[in-house]
Amino acid sequence: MTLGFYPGCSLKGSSREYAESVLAVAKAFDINLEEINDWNCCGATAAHNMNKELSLALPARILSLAEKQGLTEIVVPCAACYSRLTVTIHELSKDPALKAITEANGLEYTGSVTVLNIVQMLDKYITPNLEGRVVKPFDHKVACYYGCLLVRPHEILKFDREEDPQTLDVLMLKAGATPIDWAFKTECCGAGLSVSRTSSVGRLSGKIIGDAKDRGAEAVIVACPMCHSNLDMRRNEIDSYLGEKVDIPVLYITQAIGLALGLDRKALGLQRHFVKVTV
Amino acid sequence: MVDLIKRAKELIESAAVKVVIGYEQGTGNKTRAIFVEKAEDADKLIFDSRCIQNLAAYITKKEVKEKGKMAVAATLPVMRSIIQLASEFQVNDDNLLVLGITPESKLIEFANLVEVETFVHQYQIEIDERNKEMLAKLEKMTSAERWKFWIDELSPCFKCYACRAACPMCYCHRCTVDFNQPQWIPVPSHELGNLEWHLMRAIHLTGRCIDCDACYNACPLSIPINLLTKKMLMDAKEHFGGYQPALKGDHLMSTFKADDKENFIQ
Amino acid sequence: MSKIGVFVCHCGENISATVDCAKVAETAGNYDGVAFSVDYKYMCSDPGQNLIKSAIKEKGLTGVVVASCSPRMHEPTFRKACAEAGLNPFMCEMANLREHCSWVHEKCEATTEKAIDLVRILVEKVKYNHSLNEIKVPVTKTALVIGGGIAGIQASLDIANTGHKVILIERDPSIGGHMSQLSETFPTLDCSQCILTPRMVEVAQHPNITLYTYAELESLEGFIGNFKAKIRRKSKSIDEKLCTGCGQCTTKCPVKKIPSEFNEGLGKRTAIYVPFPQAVPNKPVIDRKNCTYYIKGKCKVCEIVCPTGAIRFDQEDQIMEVEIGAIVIATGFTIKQPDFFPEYGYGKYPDVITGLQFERLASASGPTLGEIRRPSDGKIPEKIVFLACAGSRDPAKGIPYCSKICCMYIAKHAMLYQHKVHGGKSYVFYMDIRAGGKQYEEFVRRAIEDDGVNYVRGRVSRIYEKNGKLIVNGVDTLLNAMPVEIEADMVVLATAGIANDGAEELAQKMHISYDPYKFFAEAHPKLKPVETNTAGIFLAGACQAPRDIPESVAMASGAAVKVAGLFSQDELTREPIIAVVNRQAPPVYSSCVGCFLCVSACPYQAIGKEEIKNRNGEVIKSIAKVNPGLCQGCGTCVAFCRTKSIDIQGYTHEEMYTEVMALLNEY
Amino acid sequence: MLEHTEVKVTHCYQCGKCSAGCPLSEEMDYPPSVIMRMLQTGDPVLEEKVLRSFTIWVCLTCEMCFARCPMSIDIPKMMDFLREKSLNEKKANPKAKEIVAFHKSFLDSIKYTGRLYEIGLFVDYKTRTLKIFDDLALAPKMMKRGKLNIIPELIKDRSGMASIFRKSNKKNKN
Amino acid sequence: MAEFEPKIVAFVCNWCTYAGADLTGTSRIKYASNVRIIRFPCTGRIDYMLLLKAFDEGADGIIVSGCHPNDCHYTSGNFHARRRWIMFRSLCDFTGIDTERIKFSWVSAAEGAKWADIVNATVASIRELGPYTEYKKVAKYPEKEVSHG
Repeated sequence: MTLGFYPGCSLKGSSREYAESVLAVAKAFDINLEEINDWNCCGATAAHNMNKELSLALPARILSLAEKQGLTEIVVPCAACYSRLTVTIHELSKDPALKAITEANGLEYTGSVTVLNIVQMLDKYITPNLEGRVVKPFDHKVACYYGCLLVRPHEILKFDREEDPQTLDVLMLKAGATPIDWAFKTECCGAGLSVSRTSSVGRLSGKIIGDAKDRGAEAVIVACPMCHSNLDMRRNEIDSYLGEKVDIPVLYITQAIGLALGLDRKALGLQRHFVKVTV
Repeated sequence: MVDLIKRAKELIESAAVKVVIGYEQGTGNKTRAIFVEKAEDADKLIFDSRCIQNLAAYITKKEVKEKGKMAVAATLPVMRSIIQLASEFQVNDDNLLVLGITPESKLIEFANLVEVETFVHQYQIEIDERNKEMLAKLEKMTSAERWKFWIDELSPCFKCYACRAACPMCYCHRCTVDFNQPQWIPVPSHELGNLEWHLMRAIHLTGRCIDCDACYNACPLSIPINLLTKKMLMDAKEHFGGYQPALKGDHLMSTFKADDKENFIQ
Repeated sequence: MSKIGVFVCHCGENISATVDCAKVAETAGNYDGVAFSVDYKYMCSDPGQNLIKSAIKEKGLTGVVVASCSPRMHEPTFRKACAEAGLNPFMCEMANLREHCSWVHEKCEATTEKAIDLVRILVEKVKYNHSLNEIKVPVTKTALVIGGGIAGIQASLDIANTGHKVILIERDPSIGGHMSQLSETFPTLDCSQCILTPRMVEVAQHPNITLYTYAELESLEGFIGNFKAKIRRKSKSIDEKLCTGCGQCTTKCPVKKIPSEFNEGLGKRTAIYVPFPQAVPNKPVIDRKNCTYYIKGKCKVCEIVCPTGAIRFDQEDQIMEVEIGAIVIATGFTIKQPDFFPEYGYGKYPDVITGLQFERLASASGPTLGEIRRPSDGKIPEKIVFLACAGSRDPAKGIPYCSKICCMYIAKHAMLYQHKVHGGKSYVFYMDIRAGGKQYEEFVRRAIEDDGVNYVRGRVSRIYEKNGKLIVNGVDTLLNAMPVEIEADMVVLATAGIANDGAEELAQKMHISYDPYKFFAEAHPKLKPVETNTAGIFLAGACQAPRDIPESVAMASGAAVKVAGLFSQDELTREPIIAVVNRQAPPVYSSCVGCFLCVSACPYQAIGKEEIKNRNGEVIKSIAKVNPGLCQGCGTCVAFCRTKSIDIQGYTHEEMYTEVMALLNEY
Repeated sequence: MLEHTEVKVTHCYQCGKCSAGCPLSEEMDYPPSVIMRMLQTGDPVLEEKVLRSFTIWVCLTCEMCFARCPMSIDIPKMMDFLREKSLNEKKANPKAKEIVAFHKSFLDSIKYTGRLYEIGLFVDYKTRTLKIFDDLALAPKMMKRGKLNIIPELIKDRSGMASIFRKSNKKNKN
Repeated sequence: MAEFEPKIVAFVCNWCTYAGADLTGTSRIKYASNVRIIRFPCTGRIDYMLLLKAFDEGADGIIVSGCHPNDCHYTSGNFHARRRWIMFRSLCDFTGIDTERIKFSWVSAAEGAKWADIVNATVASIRELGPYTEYKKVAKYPEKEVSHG
């Protein structure tokens, strides 16, 4: 089976391990992820912070490309990209004026593409067959972290529920883990301010890691490269906020699933993490 | 329509029904209604594209009802009429059996009216293109032009009431035109009388007419009075989301929505 | 040939100043059918009325037109006068020469012309008027009260004390309603049960009140003064006559772990149970869903221990039919379970509770005997947080309206907490304090000033549990929206008050209307607060909107007076301005074809079916029939009927048609 | 405001749930609910303050406020609008220099390459902000872990990219 | 030649508009005397046939008025009426009957001034339009044998 694939910039750079693990897991279930030709950046926070039109035009290009390529379902592992693309689809469908603008950019989009975030993809195509494929149960206490963009705005994404969501936890349960009940599932990690305001990021991410630690989590499971880079790469800021060194590793959901499937650690890119993955 | 004939025979012989209403060859190229009460007569039954008369008009007639339980060869419009009539308590499962004829002219016999309803609801009532254009044309005219159009069209009408006789929904024992205390509609067929008669008909059919064109087909002068009911049909759709004949639920005009449009009310 | 009298009034100068009354009278005098015409200074004065009366007698008038002021002003006066002179009052019509003519136009030809027209219209109408007689409807002087909360109790007692019979039905095993669950009541802090229980007992013992608990309305038909109600008495599985309420069964019942409804799940009860110690009647019922015998087919412990052999496992629901003349609905309200607020963790954290649960904790008869203790570990909370509007005024997740009672009970809760837990700290997150009511504002101020409750203006964003504490993330909007974080031991949510479950079905059973929130609709928001649109059915208490105790009681007494007023007469007389379906000689019987489209058009469900049968009782025809008791005379059906088979007395087809004709065709 | 964003500020009744839930409100000069209040007044002076506020830049559009707003007021959408307006009217708060700079660098990066070129982004950002030494430690570590590309990824249709930027910006300036 | 004085018939409900017109009187607000009010229990009772009759008999304009939505003395008579008006109006328009000559309005018992305004506005606009000759022409022949039996 073949699905469309939009990696997004981070998965080509700072979080390539995410891409690696996604592809690895997909492969394990004979799912071929076909990359959208000549895709561009979705514009991320920057675009919609600075220029609404641009923030719609950029994703619109991606969608129209996907359509041209005959893709009906595209998998978007990056929660931020997922959010931007879904919002764009929503805005275009509801406001013909905007549609006109994007079309002025020569971007034909009829609305035939559906966007799947990683959890939806796993839910739809992997979980049903996960049974019996788990060779090394991921037997750890895990804190599933959803962040903002996976569940909000609910009106548009319509994914899980925006308070105390469950899908990741259920998934990890199936992978043999013990998801803990904790308080920071959907609190923001600092995302967009990652570089420009590291102090804030330290505080926000600190709270998250702190709570996970206090409740005895052995790993934090994420589904967003921005969350990952903040929680994994910003450990100095985090530690200084918490006033102690915390070494809970942060894994992408696909890495955790991959491990449970007994895939090679390198293939899942675990070596690329800042915080050594001990689990 | 072999199976129709076969079935009609069975029904009569088994005395499941007393009469089967269908079409037979009429004079010239016309078809007409036939009331099969003896098995042998069933062979006269025919069905083809010429059979457009709405047989539902007969099922409310006293004479026909008195015969006992009836079966009707019912095309889609006829079935719609039947459902509307049932919703107005004029027919029910005890006195009527529906031998449905699908738009693909397949015969399907329905166990009860609920089944008929479900079948009918698969198809929306759609005004045909020709009439759509006609309506559009009229709506483009100025009010004065429309007035002239209708006065001219209606003036030849001599109140033969063929439209009323052909319409399944005109089953009232005493029509308003026959009401003389007071005399709502002038009896003579002058312009005013004709205009008011047809206006009143259109209003009375609002929310009930299922657009079978029986009235138009019956009119010896081919006056396009069905345009009036079609217009009502369209407006019902525009203002109240349209309607489908249904066994249960309120009638379009005997109910209301608190937010019905009122931009014309000061 | 009709003989009509026309009486033109000058109304002092009011009419004659601009209208030439003499001319009006003179012109009218020449109309055919007019036997007498006169103008006079004051028609409504005694001499004026006598003028009319004598004319009726002497000239033998068959109809009267009084051309004076608005009929809305003096129609009753003149119709009465006619009646006294032996003319049917409905043969008298009024032309409105004052409000609609002399007062709104200048003095000129046209004005007098108009006056003449107005008179002519009615002269012509009167020719077609019919003598009508007032409608008399008998009254069954028994009231049905639905719901045994404080409103139902009050209504029942008030009606019963006027000497009329009352049937009170309550769907739970005991009357008392929400009030019986409350600890103390604002603004006086007197013990709820102490003031309620005597009333409950009074209901049970009142000679005029028949009480059926564990009973619901099955169906209702009929109309004001003449309702027939079917009541389902759910099986209690005991013989109430034999049961002494000794309590053997409830103590011995092995199924002891059922969450108690009365204690809002904070306490447990047995399968055969009395909801609470002061219950009325104080006799148990078996909860069949949880009883081992009904589930597994064996046990019967209660039967064994019952000293009077009152247990009846095979008892079935009974349907009984009663005839009543009026109904008071007092089915009350319920609270919206706040589990739609995942961010507050209700249902996830045991120490996040509802206001009603707090009432049980604070109540001396409650599971903690009145001590405020955490459901989770029984500890006494040192810090407690109250959240106002936990569902109310929240279109996104809850309900848009204000539940009205919360501001007051939160203040009360905080106060009770401060009184019971010395040194405890309490916080109230609120948006506005709505304390409109006698002694209410003072009460809230007391909580803040004397008992030191910390009121914080702002909503709470979320609550999460950490190391046995509930972390409450709030904000103080009066301090530039400064974040406020409180480590609380217990959180109380002021849940929204919503319509009781089943309200919609009940409304449909009784043909009364309800608002978008399923609260029953009063007939007029200001002037008919306890009436419904269906004559003879009244509302009391929180089934109409969230209400506190004083309001519920006031409404109940109001409804009771309406009922008593209705019962004070043996027959109801109503104006005969009602619709009628024509009847004709056989074989037609009526021009009605029985399409019954009028039935759905009628705002009062006043139209039904009438079957015309022949001698052998076979139905020849079924036609529409108007119920004179229910019809209010709007005439919507009349304009709707295609065959003009239904007509409305006083505004018949002929009368209205004639008016139009007369108006436009000069003589 | 309304016609630009369809965000109904009048619906806000100042319950403060947004400010209570906002992860960054304590870093803001005016928390979200206060911003709403300021806009409600329609007072140009206050609107000016809003456009010059730090709040609109520190806002992460994490959507928490919107998710919990009892009146379903789309505050994030409003924030987007305000940022754009503030930028066009050259009113961006000086404290937000870094944030704006980062966004600019980010967009420039993709403007030319079509995709994000992280090293380019860093360099560009640092030259804009002169924060040469922050995060310096980070880069080599990332490099070592193969998290940074030496050469940028370029998309083929770069002219198309450019035109999108041109079109979208034109409208913006007026 | 004297100015054309239109004949206007008002079909109003007893509880709101009739009372409203009473208030116009008690507040001594003057308005054109061309209008003649016919009182109905409720707008729900007003038969569209009567409107046609009014035109037959030579009315130049018609006012139909009742209680505002939700204020109906009979709770929903005006709602039913409104739905009928919607269809009746469009049928008239479709057959070229001048809908400008049929004015619908809600006038409550408290809106005395509004009633005066409605009447004056109607009279003015009908004066503009002139006598309804089109309908009269049709109605006139054959000379009035129309009457009630």
